[in-house]
Amino acid sequence: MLPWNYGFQWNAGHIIFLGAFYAVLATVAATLLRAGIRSRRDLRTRKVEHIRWHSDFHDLPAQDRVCRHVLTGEFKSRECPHAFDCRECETHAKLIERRPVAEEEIFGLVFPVSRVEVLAEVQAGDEEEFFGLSFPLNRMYHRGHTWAQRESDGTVTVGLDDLASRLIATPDAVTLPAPGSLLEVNGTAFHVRKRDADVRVLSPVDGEVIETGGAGQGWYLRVRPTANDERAFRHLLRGAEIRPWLMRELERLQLTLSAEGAAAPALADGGLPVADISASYPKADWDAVCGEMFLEG
Amino acid sequence: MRGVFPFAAGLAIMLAAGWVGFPYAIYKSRPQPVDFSHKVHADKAGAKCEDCHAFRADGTFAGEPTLDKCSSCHAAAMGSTLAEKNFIDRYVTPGREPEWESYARQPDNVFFSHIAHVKRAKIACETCHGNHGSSDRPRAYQEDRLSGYSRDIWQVGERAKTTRASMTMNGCVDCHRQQGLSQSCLDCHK
Amino acid sequence: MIGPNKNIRAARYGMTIDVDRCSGCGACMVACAVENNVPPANPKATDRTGLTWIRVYKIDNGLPYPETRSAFVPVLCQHCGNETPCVHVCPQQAVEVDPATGVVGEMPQRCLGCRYCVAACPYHARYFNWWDPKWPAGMEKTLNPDVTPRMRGVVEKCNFCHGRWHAAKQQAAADGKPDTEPVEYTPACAEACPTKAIRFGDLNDPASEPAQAAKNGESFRLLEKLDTGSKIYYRSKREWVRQIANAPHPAASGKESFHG
Amino acid sequence: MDKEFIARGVKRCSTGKFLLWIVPWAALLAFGLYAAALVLVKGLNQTNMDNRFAFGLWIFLDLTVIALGAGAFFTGFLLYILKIGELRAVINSAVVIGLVCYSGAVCVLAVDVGQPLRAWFTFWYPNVHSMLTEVTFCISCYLTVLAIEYVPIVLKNRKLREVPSFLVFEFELHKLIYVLAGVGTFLSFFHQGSLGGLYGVLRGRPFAFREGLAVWPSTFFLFILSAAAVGPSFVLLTTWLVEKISRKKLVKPEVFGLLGRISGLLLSVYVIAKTVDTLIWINRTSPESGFPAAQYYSWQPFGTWILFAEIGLLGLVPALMLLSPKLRAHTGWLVAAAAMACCGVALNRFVMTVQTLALPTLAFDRYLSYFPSWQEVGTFLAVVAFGVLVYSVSFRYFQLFPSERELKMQVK
Amino acid sequence: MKSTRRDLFKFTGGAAVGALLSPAPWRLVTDTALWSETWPGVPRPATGEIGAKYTNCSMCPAGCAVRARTVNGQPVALMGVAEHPFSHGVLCPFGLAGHHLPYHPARLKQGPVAEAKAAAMEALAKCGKGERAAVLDLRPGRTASWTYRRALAQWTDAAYLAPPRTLGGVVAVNLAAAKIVLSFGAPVLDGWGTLGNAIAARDGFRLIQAETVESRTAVLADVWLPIRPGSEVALARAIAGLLRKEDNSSLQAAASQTGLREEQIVEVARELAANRPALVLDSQERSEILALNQLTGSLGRAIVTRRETPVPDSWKKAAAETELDAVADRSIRLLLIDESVPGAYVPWSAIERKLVADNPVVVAFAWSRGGYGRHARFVLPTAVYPEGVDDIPPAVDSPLAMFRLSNALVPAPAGVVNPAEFVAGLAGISASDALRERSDAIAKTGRGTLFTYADAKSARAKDVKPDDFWKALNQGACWMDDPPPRTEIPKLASRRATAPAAADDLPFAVVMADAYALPCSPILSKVYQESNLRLAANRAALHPSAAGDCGVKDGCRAMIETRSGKLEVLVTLDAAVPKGVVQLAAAASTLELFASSARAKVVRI
Repeated sequence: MLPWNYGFQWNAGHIIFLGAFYAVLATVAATLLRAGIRSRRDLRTRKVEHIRWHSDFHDLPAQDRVCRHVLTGEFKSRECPHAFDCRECETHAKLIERRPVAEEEIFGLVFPVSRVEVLAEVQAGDEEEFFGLSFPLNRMYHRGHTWAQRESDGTVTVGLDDLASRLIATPDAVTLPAPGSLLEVNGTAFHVRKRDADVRVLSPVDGEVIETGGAGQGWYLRVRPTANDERAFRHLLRGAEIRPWLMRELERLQLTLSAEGAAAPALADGGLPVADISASYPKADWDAVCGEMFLEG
Repeated sequence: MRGVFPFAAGLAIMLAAGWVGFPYAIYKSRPQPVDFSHKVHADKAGAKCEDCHAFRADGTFAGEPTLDKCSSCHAAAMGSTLAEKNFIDRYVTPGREPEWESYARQPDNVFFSHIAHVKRAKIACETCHGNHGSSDRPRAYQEDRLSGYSRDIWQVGERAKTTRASMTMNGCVDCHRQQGLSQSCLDCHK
Repeated sequence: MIGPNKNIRAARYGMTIDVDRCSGCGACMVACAVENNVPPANPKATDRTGLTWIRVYKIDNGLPYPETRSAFVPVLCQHCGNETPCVHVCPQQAVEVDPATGVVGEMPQRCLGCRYCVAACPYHARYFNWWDPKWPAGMEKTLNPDVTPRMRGVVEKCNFCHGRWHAAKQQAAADGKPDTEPVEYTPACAEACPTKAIRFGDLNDPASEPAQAAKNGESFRLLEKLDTGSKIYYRSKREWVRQIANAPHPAASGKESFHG
Repeated sequence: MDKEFIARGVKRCSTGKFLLWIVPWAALLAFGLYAAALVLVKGLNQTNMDNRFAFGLWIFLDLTVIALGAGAFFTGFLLYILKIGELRAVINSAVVIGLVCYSGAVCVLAVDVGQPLRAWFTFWYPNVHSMLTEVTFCISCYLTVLAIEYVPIVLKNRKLREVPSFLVFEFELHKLIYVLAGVGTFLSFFHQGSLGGLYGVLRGRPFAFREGLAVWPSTFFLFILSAAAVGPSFVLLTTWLVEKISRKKLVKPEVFGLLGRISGLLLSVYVIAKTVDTLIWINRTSPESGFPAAQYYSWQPFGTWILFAEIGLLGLVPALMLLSPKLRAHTGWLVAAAAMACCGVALNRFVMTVQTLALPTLAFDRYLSYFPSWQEVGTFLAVVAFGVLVYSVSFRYFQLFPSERELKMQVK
Repeated sequence: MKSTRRDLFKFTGGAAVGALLSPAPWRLVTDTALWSETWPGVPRPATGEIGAKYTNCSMCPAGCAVRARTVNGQPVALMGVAEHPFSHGVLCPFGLAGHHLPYHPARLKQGPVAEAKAAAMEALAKCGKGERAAVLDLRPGRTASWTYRRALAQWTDAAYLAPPRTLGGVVAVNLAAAKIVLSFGAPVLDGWGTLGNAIAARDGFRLIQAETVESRTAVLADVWLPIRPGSEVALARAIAGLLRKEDNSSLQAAASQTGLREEQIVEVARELAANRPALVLDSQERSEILALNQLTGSLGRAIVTRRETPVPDSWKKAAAETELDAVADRSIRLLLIDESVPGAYVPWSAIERKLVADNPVVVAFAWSRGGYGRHARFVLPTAVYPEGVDDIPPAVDSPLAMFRLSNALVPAPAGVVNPAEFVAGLAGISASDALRERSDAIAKTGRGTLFTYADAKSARAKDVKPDDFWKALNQGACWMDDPPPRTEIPKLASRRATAPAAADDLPFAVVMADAYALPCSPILSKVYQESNLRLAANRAALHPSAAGDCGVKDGCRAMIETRSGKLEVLVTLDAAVPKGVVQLAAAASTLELFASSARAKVVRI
């Protein structure tokens, strides 16, 4: 085994055999070491949230990983290569360039920032209904069912969208982040507990929490975004994308509900989702349902 | 700093235990039956090792001399030291053989032919046994609790101070290799 | 192992066994056990789990009574000299052929008891210590100091009484002889054989009895065709006895043809 | 009560029901451990092995189990090196099976040797020419690799991954897993082979002895082939079993088909190679060493039927079944074929170990038979129980079949 | 600062690394491996000065010369004395392991000596009026035997009983002179007479072995006559007839009885006639068979009269040797059995018939359990070879008188008694230095030569001073008589033929394999158990097909049933045993079974 051991000889047999053995040991050790060092670095650079989302995303079934442009029918099929972070996606960028049509539909997003307040008052109280769910168009939606609204003071409000709040209805417990804590896109925004479901609500934006709204004001966070230019929100769904996306989500919800052993009532066939979905499916494995809808592993 | 401390603590403790505590734990030591001085006997009884540690006719090595060899001089007390008195009372008078502990005793399964190494290969006793022959008092015999091997087999303790020759198998093999002699197991194992 | 240095004349110890002289008394087996500290059998031991470095088999010509004729064949380690089957299988160098003597040596203290060598030996000359060695109270006083008893769970086998070989070498050293010539000695079985059917000697020495016998036309070796280079030459005037040099014959071996 | 440990969205039976399943296996394991302890304390006289039957049930078990465990390395190889993505659905399961098989084999080996305290000599004073040395080195290394490959599976557990460092480590290690897969493939290749070599080199046993390339007898390569062939089959078989027992859809039918096809291809290659090898052996190798091959089969019960059963009934037939798309499409046939293939390899290992030792070599030898003692059987059962336990726990708490969740959606 | 679980992990990690960097774990791994070399149960042989001691083996009547290899005086191996003129350095497997006997598990170490003495005295007092004391001496001719006879002479019609024998007393065999040896089952090359002498003489004679099963002797014989069990006498008659050239009427009958072809018998007779002297031996010494020797001219040449080894004149008043049958039934009140040295076995059933009905006193002197101890009221432990000091009378194949001692190589345990001195004590005579007296008596005659083992030298007895003579004998030597001045033709005692076996319908004839009744060294497990080379006392050999008929398989247990009892055995299959025959080892247990008739049936258990 070692040159100074009894019986060791410097001949081909020993050299090849033990050489291979030590090579294997070295490789295995190196691999472990590399993984160790990398994970240490990740912990240092606070990439935990990022990694969690990535490994969750990696585990999502293929059809849940589709690109937003498949929803709008621009593509037949495309799997999102960026884990739903369109900010670094060239394809997305190009597509937006190619479709100025978006301008009419998508309110003022292409407008200079100076006109934001105008918009704000234009859309005050302006509601949009999709399948009986309200999805105000001045909000931008994350595929984990949160919305982000850019306020005039440059902060961003983050909250649960209507479908999400109907899944949660009145939560059993909510843990909001302390003001000053940092959020990152696809990272955890806050935790909601409903029945046996412990939901990590994914954050739509990067930024620092400056204020949180409690039970009274319908759970929301005020966030000072790290970057407030349009690019910073490019990954969020809006306008024309909402309908097809929501349609798909409702299908998924129905599938999940039925899969989780709930007698599936007509849901997407025009029938409006009730205010508290969970209440009408007492048997369903709510943990699974929420996991599915909130894109958690 | 604070992060490293527990690790360092554990490291230090085990290192200390392993290097300092363990040798005490693993060896049990026994004193020699008689407070024997090689030095004195070298002057009085015989200068050469063979004078007492003799070979038999069939070439086997007798090892420690038997009592009759001692009592040829020590029939009665020579000198008035306590050690001498003990020796006479405990062994010579009742005619009991002193149960010497031989430091260099090899394990049971080793066949070591002294005569082949001393007479044929002309290796001096000191080469392996060091200056044991001129020691003044016998040091305690240390035995490995588990294997029952004498501590001197390993290149440590008193022997190490005066000789480099190891008494482990590797020691034997190295020399045999250099000399181009047989190194088959059964050459030295029985 | 690296060979001994050049000016040492290597020996090739071997045996010739005259089957026609063997009375099957078992003296060799007893002498061997006494010499090599092989323990008495555990009460549960059988001829399949016993320890006898040399074992005498009773064979017959396969004819029905009264034409049956028997012979006794002592089988010990054949000390194969050609790609020794048991040597290269041992995972930890516990088995080796001593280039100085041609003896296939086995180190029980190095053995881990995997029994691969036992499976490898076509002569079934290797024995495993299935039980702890046990001597009746007081009988350990009669053990031979020149051979260490083996412990449970290791393989052991004939090594041509290396204890006696050591003694012979020691004596040679005492007589001031050089180490370059092989020593002459006799293993216990050869010494004890009442009819002197077992003769031991150096095959490299043309004058030795085994070397002579090897040339003899009535000599044969077990499983000659395996070409293991066995150093044990058997001898018989009887044709049917010489057949045991060959592989077993299904027809013959179908029925019980020998004790044990 | 252990719900938070169970992956989200997958159904598992209640804790009570799970315990009910575990307990009998645990009992069996305990019994087996007792038997093994007897052997370790009192010595190998507790077995029915003897100087002629130096190897017995255990070596047969080791060879078989390791052949079946080959699914781990081979699936890994196909997935990570040849990038056959569909196999992601079974890789975790395959790894667990591999781990179970190899650790079981190693434990049994530790009981099988007479002086376990000295087993490390093999590493310290290796005889590099011995096939057993090769086996020992490779198996111990590969077991380490498997253990490491098992780590991500464990760390992915829903509860554990809440610990950030675990989560991160799992993520990073998984990225490098292809390295381990490569190493595993290399190691498995050699020890599957050397297990074959183990008997192929026994020139003293003409029944087992084979000629070969360089230092390796033909059995070396045959064992690699057969193991690679039967590995996927065994994965298929176990997956199917688990589906039946847990009454769930775990992998897409296509995956079954794929496994079957791979198995079939390799098995047919193996059968051809084995046939050629056997012919060479019968007509040259064996006669040259003085043993007319016909005689081996004249000692009952080992007639020539065993040869045909091994190569034909349990070799060629399943190979053809697995190759025909029509039969493959039908789960029943597929599983049956896989099972036959596994039995075929098991029989091959049996012939190599037990029949080899039962046959006489000396002219005046007797044909011997051997039947394992209850201690041997007990130890054997311990390995089985150990395997079932590890697998059950893994199945309950870890994601052995990643596509289970989406399949759950699809069934509706 | 409070320590978290994290810290604990770190600490453990550090500890682990520290441990690995210290010698402790590595040394422990090594040490456990080294410990396994000498772990409990593996004995360590004592080392020390290698020496040699000499003696004569007293395990059987042959008394072969022995050289013992000793370590610090303790014998560790036995071998023959190569230069010995008679035993030629040969030892049998039993002799080779003789030095183990003192440690035999069945060894007797103490017994009720005082009680036995008292009971014996009391019994002696009751003797007279038809009741008598008797000594059964299993190996007559020893100095101890003389002591018994002298002691018995002190009492009224006390009987000195010895196993009946034709050859071996005053009539001895000279193998060297024989041209042919026709042996009816006598194991000429395997325990009959002196092994070394037989093998040395073997080249000089042609060996014809007539017996049912091919014994070791038969294997080495020139001719093996496989005859049916119990047909020996018929064969002998036929041969006699042919030799007398008068009638070969019995030839045909013999052929049919023995199962031989007539030509075979004729051929044997022709050979016997052609090569004289032709020695005829019989394992049971039946008169009809031994009588053949008169026709083959071996009387006076191959069968000679041996001179008595000299004894002091003062011993001449000694009881005569009587055969057991000659003693009246129910007449022995005190029976002393000396089985301290193995000898011929007399079935207990035969002995018991002679004992008085109301509690006879039977004292057995034995070194081991088993043997007659099972029947005796008192069993007194004796020294065993190589502990005891005793002489060994010349063996049956020694034409010359001999005197050699079996010296003590190891001290006997404290509790043992010397049978001869015990008996002498009862009779009130002194026998403590009988051996010395006899040694002097021999030396005084000046006859013969003294061969000393240590230096392998012979000296004329008349040149050796009595003291040196005695000393030499005690250090391993052998006195051999000169050839007698004139050969006198010996008379073969004609004993009445043993009653023919009671008609018996049991299917199997029983044949005894080599007869070693007493326990031998445990190491003989090599030949009895670890290779079934010899048939152990608990085994029975059958022909495979015969075994098939009674539904027993190799290695399975079976019951051997005879008219006089049953015995559980392990079955061994042996194609060399004819159908209709079961072969057993002639141990005490088996011999008892077949005292009356030698037929049995085998029943599977």
